[in-house]
Amino acid sequence: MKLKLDSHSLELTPTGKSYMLKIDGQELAAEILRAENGRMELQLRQADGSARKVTAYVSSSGARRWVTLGGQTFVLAKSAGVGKTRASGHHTGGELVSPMPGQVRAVLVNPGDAVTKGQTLVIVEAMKMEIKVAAPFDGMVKKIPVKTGQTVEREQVLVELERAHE
Amino acid sequence: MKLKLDSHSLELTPTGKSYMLKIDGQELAAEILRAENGRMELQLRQADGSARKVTAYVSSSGARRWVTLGGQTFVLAKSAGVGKTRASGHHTGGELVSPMPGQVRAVLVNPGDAVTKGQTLVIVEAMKMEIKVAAPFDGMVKKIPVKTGQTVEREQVLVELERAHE
Amino acid sequence: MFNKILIANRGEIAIRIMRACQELGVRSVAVYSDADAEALHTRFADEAVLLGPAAPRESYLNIEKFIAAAKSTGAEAIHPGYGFLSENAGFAAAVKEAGLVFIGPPASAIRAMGDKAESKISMKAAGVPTVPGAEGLSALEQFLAAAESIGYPVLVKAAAGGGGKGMRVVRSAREMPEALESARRESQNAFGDERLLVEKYVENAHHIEIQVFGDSFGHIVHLFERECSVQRRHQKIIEESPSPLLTPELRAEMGAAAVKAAGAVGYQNAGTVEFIFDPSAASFYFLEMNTRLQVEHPVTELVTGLDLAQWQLRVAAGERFPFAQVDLTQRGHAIECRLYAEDVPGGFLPSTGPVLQFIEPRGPGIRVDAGIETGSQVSHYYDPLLAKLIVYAEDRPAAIRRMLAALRGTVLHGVLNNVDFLQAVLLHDDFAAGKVTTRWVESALAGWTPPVADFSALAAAALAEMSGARPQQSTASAEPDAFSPWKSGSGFRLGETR
Amino acid sequence: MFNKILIANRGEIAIRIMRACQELGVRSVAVYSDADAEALHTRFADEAVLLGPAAPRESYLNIEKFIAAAKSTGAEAIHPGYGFLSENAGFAAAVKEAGLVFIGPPASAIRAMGDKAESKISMKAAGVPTVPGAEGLSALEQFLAAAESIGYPVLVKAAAGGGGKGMRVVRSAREMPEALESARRESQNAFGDERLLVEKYVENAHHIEIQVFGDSFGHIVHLFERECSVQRRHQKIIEESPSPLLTPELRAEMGAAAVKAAGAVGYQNAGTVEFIFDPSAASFYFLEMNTRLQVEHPVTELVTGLDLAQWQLRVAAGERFPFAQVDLTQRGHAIECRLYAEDVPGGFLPSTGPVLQFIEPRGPGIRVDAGIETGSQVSHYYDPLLAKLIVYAEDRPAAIRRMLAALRGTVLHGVLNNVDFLQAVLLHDDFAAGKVTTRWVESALAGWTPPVADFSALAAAALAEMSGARPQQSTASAEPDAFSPWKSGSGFRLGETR
Repeated sequence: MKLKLDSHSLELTPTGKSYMLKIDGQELAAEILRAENGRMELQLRQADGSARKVTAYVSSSGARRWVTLGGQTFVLAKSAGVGKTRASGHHTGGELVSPMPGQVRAVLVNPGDAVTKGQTLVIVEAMKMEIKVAAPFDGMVKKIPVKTGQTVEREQVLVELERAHE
Repeated sequence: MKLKLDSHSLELTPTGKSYMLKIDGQELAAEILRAENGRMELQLRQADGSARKVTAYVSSSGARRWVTLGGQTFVLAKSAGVGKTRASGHHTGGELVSPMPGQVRAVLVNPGDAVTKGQTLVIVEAMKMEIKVAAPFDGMVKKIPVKTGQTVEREQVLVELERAHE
Repeated sequence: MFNKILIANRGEIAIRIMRACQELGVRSVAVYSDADAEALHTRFADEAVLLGPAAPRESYLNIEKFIAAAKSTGAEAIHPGYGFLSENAGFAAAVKEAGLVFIGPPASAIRAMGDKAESKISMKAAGVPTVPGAEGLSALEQFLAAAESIGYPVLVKAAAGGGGKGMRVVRSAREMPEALESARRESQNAFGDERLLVEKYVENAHHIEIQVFGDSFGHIVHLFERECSVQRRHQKIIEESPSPLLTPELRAEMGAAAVKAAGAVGYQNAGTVEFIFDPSAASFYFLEMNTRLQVEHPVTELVTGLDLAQWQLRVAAGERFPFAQVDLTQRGHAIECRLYAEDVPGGFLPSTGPVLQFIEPRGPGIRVDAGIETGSQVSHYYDPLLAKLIVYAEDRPAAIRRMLAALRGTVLHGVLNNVDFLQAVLLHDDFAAGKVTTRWVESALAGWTPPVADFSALAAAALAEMSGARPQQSTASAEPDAFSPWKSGSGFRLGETR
Repeated sequence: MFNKILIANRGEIAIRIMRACQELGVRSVAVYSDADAEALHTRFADEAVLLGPAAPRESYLNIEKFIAAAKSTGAEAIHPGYGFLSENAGFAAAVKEAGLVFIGPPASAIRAMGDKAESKISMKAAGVPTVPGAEGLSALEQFLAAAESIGYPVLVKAAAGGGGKGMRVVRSAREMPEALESARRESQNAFGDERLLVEKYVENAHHIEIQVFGDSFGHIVHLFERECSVQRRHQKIIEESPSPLLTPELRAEMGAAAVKAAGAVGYQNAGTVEFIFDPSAASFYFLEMNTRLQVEHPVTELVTGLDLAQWQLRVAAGERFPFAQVDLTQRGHAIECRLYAEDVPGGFLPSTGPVLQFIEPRGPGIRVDAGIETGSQVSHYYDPLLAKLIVYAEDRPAAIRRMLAALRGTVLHGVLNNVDFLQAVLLHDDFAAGKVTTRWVESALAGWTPPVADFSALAAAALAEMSGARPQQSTASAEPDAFSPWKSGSGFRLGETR
C-alpha cells in the first residue's frame, strides 16, 4: 500500500506477522502488538536493528489523520496514493474566505466598491469573538456571496475581489 | 423474545421504535435512547404513564449478566427461554466443591477415612489466603479427585463424601 | 438545603455544579439548546429541559425560558455558572421575583459591579486603589482628551464588559476612532450596551485576582490570590495559586482590599476581585469584580481544600460560612490549564468539529473538569473552552512537572486545540521564572508551531490506515480481543467474553 | 536523581510508582510474570522484563531475577512496592550488594522490625508502649501458660508476619492446638518461617497507624495517623485520616512514639508504625512496623499535601527531606476504599475472571489508583486488590458523601467485587459515628447481601439481550454513532467519522 501523509511518501508491505515500512525512502520494520479503540502499541525496528516500543493514539476524519505519541499530537493530511497527484492547496487568489466557521456579523462594503489594502470588508463572529476579514491588496469588490446573519463554514468564500491594476 | 433472569420471567416485544416489556406479568414500555460500549440510556414508561430515564451499564459473560444502574451492580443469571426449563442448582449432595479458584495446598484425609462433621479435609489457597474445606456431616471419604499442588476451578469437586448411617 | 436546582449553563461548569449537587443530595436540572441535545451536560443531569434553538439569544441568554424551566420542573433555585447571564443583574432580580433563589450575589451587588465605570467610582470611594482613568465619556474628543491626560498607551473597554470582549489597547490618538467603533460594536453584541471607558494601560502588567466569599450574615473572607497572567487575546489560558510574585505582606494587603471591595457592595456568595499588578512598583489597582464563580475556581479549591461550588449552594440555602479569615490556609501549589478548541498558529482562532477521541489524564493530584467526551460535537455557537486540567503539588516546580505529565497524558483528536502549545508555555524559562506578563504569549511564543511528525508518528498513521485491509492481523494476545471490535454501521455493544 | 529504576512489583502500586517516576524524569522498568504479560503495569512502564512463570516464587518473589533484570536494563535502583519482597531484609541486602540502591529502609531496619517478637522487645526497651504478650515460645504448653497469664482471648501470630496472614484469635485453651498448627502453616507458606508469638487480644480495638518518614541524614518526622479499623478477614478495606477518635494530644503522643520507634532502628524512607488503640482506656500499644510504603499511603498524601512516592525516590537518591515536624500540616479529611475482587456474601472469598468493564469515577477530590482496566484478567495467583478509590474533602461528613458519590460512579463488571458492600459500610450509622472496631464488619454487616435487581435493572438486561437481534434499532441520535461499533471477531478500531 502506498500513501502520502503531508509531504511524506509511505509504502507499507506485509511481511508475515509484521510490516516493512518505507518512509521517504528509509526502511523500518513495524509490528502491531495491540490495537483497540484508536490505541495502538507498536514495535518499530530500524535498519540498524535498534528497536522501540511506542503507544500511539490514532483517529481519522475525512482526509485528516490525528496521531498522539509521546505526549505530542500531530495532525496529518492524507492524500491519494503516490501514483495519483492532485492540485494542492485551495484557490484563494482574489477570494477572501472565512478563517473559521461562524456567523457573518457585518458586511461593510458593496459590490463595485473600491477598497484599499488592510480595509475591513466583512466581520465574522464565532464563539462570541469578532474576526475582521480585511483586503489583502488594493482592488475592487466583484461579488459578495454572503449576507449579514448568514452562517458560514471555514474556508467559505466571503468576498470576491479584483486586484487593482498597478 | 422470552428470557429468564434469575427467577424473573421477561418477555420483550418490539413495537415500532420502542419495546413492550413484560416482567413477571407486569407491563412496561421501554425505549433505547442511546447505546454504546456497554452503556445504555433508556426511557422506561409504566402502565400508569409515569416515565423515567435511566443510564445502565451492561456486560455479559457466558450466562452471567452484569447491570449497573443508579450506582448499584446486579449480577443476574440468564437461563434458557421460559418454555424450556432445566434442573436448577448443581448437584452437591455428598460432594465438596472448591469455594474459589486456586491451588490445593493440603489434602488431609484419604479415601476410606471416617470423618466427623467440621473436620478439615482439604485446604485450598488462592491469592495467599487459606480456605479450609470441612466435612458438612459425619461420614466416610469415597473419593478424592484432586491432589496437593493441583490448580482447581471454582465449584470443582474436591472430595466425594458418603453420609454416615444414622 | 434545596431539593432540586436548575443550572442555567452548559459545558464543564454545568457538570461541575451537578457534581456538587450529587454530593449534597440535590437533584439537578440541565437546560440545553438544540445544538446540545446530545451534549454531556444534558445527559449528566437528573432531568433536562430544552430551551430552544442553538443561538444563545434563543436559549442560554433567555431569562424567561430559564424561569419557566425551573417552574415546570419544581427547581427551587438557579445557578448561573459563568458567562451567559451569570453577571446580569436583571436575571438575578427576575429569579428572585419568580420566588426562586439565585445562587450568587444579590442583584444590587451585580449591578454595582457590573458597570465598569460606576464600580470604579464606588471602589475609589471605598478606598480601594484603582487604575487612573476616566468614565462617562461618549464623544471621540472626550476620549482623546482623557487619553492625553492619562498618557498613552491607554485601554478602551466596555463599561458592561468582561472576558476581554469589547477591549482595545490604543497607543496613539490615530488609533482611537476605530478602536472606539469596534469596541462599541463588540460591547453591543456581547452585552447589549455600548458605553465605554478609558484607563491607563499598564505595560508588563500581571493579572492577579483575589477570591472572596460571603454568606448572608454579612461575613466576608478572602481565599487568597490567583495569578492569571498567561493570556492570549485577552483571555486567560493558565492560572495558578499562589502567585510567584506576591510576598505575604502584599497578599494580605490585596486580600484586605478585596474584602473591602466586596463589603462596599454588600456582596454574598463567591466572587473575584481582579487587580492589575505592576511588578516594577509592586503596586496593584482594582480592575473589576467578577460577581460569579470563575473558570479558574478549582485552583483555589485545591490550595485551600474547600469546595467552593458546594459552598455556593450552602450559603444560598441560608447556611453560615463557618470559617474566619484565620482559619483559612493556602497550602502547596495549584495550576490550571484551559483546553481550548483553537488553531494556535492560526492566531488562536476557534476550531470546531467532532471529538474523535478524548482521553483524560489520570494520576495523583490531577483533576479534570471536562465538558466533552469522545463523540461530542464542538459547534461554533459557544465558548471554545472544552475542559480544564488542574493539578496540585507541594510546590511550584512539582506542580509544573505534574501539569506537564497531565498534558502529555491527554489525547484530544478531532478539533484543533492548544494541548501542545500549553506544554510549550510550561516548558519556557520565563514561565519557570514567574516572569510572564499578560502580553507575554503574543511576544515570546509568537512564532510557535505545532510539533512536526517524526518517523514513529508517520509509521503509526500508516499502520492504522493499513489495518482496514487486514482485519485478521490483529493483536499479539492469544485470545480474541473482545473489547475492541469495529463495525461500520451504527450498532450496539456490550462488554462480553466469548 | 536516578536515570532509571526497576519496580519489583505489579498492579496498582507498580503504576503508582511509575507515575512518580514520570514526573521526576526517571525511566521505569516493569517486571512481569507469564500471567501478567498483558497486564496494565507491564504496558505502563518504559520497559518491561519477563521474570518467569505465574507462581510468585518463580517470579515476584525471586531475588536473583529482580537483580538480573535491573542489571540487564541498566536500572540504578529497585523499588519494592508493598507485599512480595518489600519487607525481606535479604532482598534489601542483596540489592545493595549488587551495587544498586534499595528504595526503602536499610536492611538492618527491616530485619529489626521484621521479626514481630524481636521488634517488640526492642520497642519495649526504647520506651514505646507494647501489647502485653510473650515471644520466643515453641511448645504448646508454653503457649498455654503464656495465654493463661495474659488472660483470654489472646492472639497467636506469625513472628515474621503481616497483612493478617498467620494470625488466629484464641478464646480458650481448647482452641489453641489447631490455631497454632494453622497459623504455623500459613506463616510457613507466606514467609518461610513458622515462629509464632502470643499477645493480649484487645476487644473493640481500633487500628491506628502513624506514617513516618526519614532521610539518610538521620532526620525523621511523622505524617500523622491513619485510622484503619474497617477490616474483614484481618485485612483493611477502608482507611482514613484523621482518625475520628484522636485528640490533638493523643495524636502528638502517638506521633512522638512512632518517631521514637523508627529512630530506635535507624529508619530511613517511608514506614508505618501500627498501634492497637483501646478507646475505652484511650491507650495505645505498638503492634508492628511496616517497613515499606503502605497500600493506604494516598490518604496521608491528601491530608498532608506531600507526594510520598516521589519523596521515596528523592531521599533514596540522597536528597534531604526538607520539612521539620512543625512544617507539616494535616488538613481536611481523606478516605480510601479498597476495591477487592471478592464474593462478599460468600465470606469475602477472592473472585477471578476477566474485567468486562471498569469505569473509574471522576470529580473534584476523587483519586483512583488502579491496577486494572477494561480487558484485564484477574487471576488467582496474586492479591485480589484491584484498585483504590481515595477522596479528599474539607471534613469527615463531606468526605463520606464524596466517597459514596465515587463508589456510585464506579462500574466494575466481570469479577465479583465489594463496591456495593463498601457503600453499605459508609452508609452505616456506626461508621458515621466513628465507632467501627476491627471486628465490626463481621458482626454488624454479617448478614449483608447484594442489592436485588429492580424492574429497571431487569429491563436494561433484557434490552441489552435483545439488541443482538435488532442491530438497526440503534440510537436516537440523527447521525450514525461512529463510536459504538461492535464486531464479533478480533479487530481493530479507529475513532472515525463518516
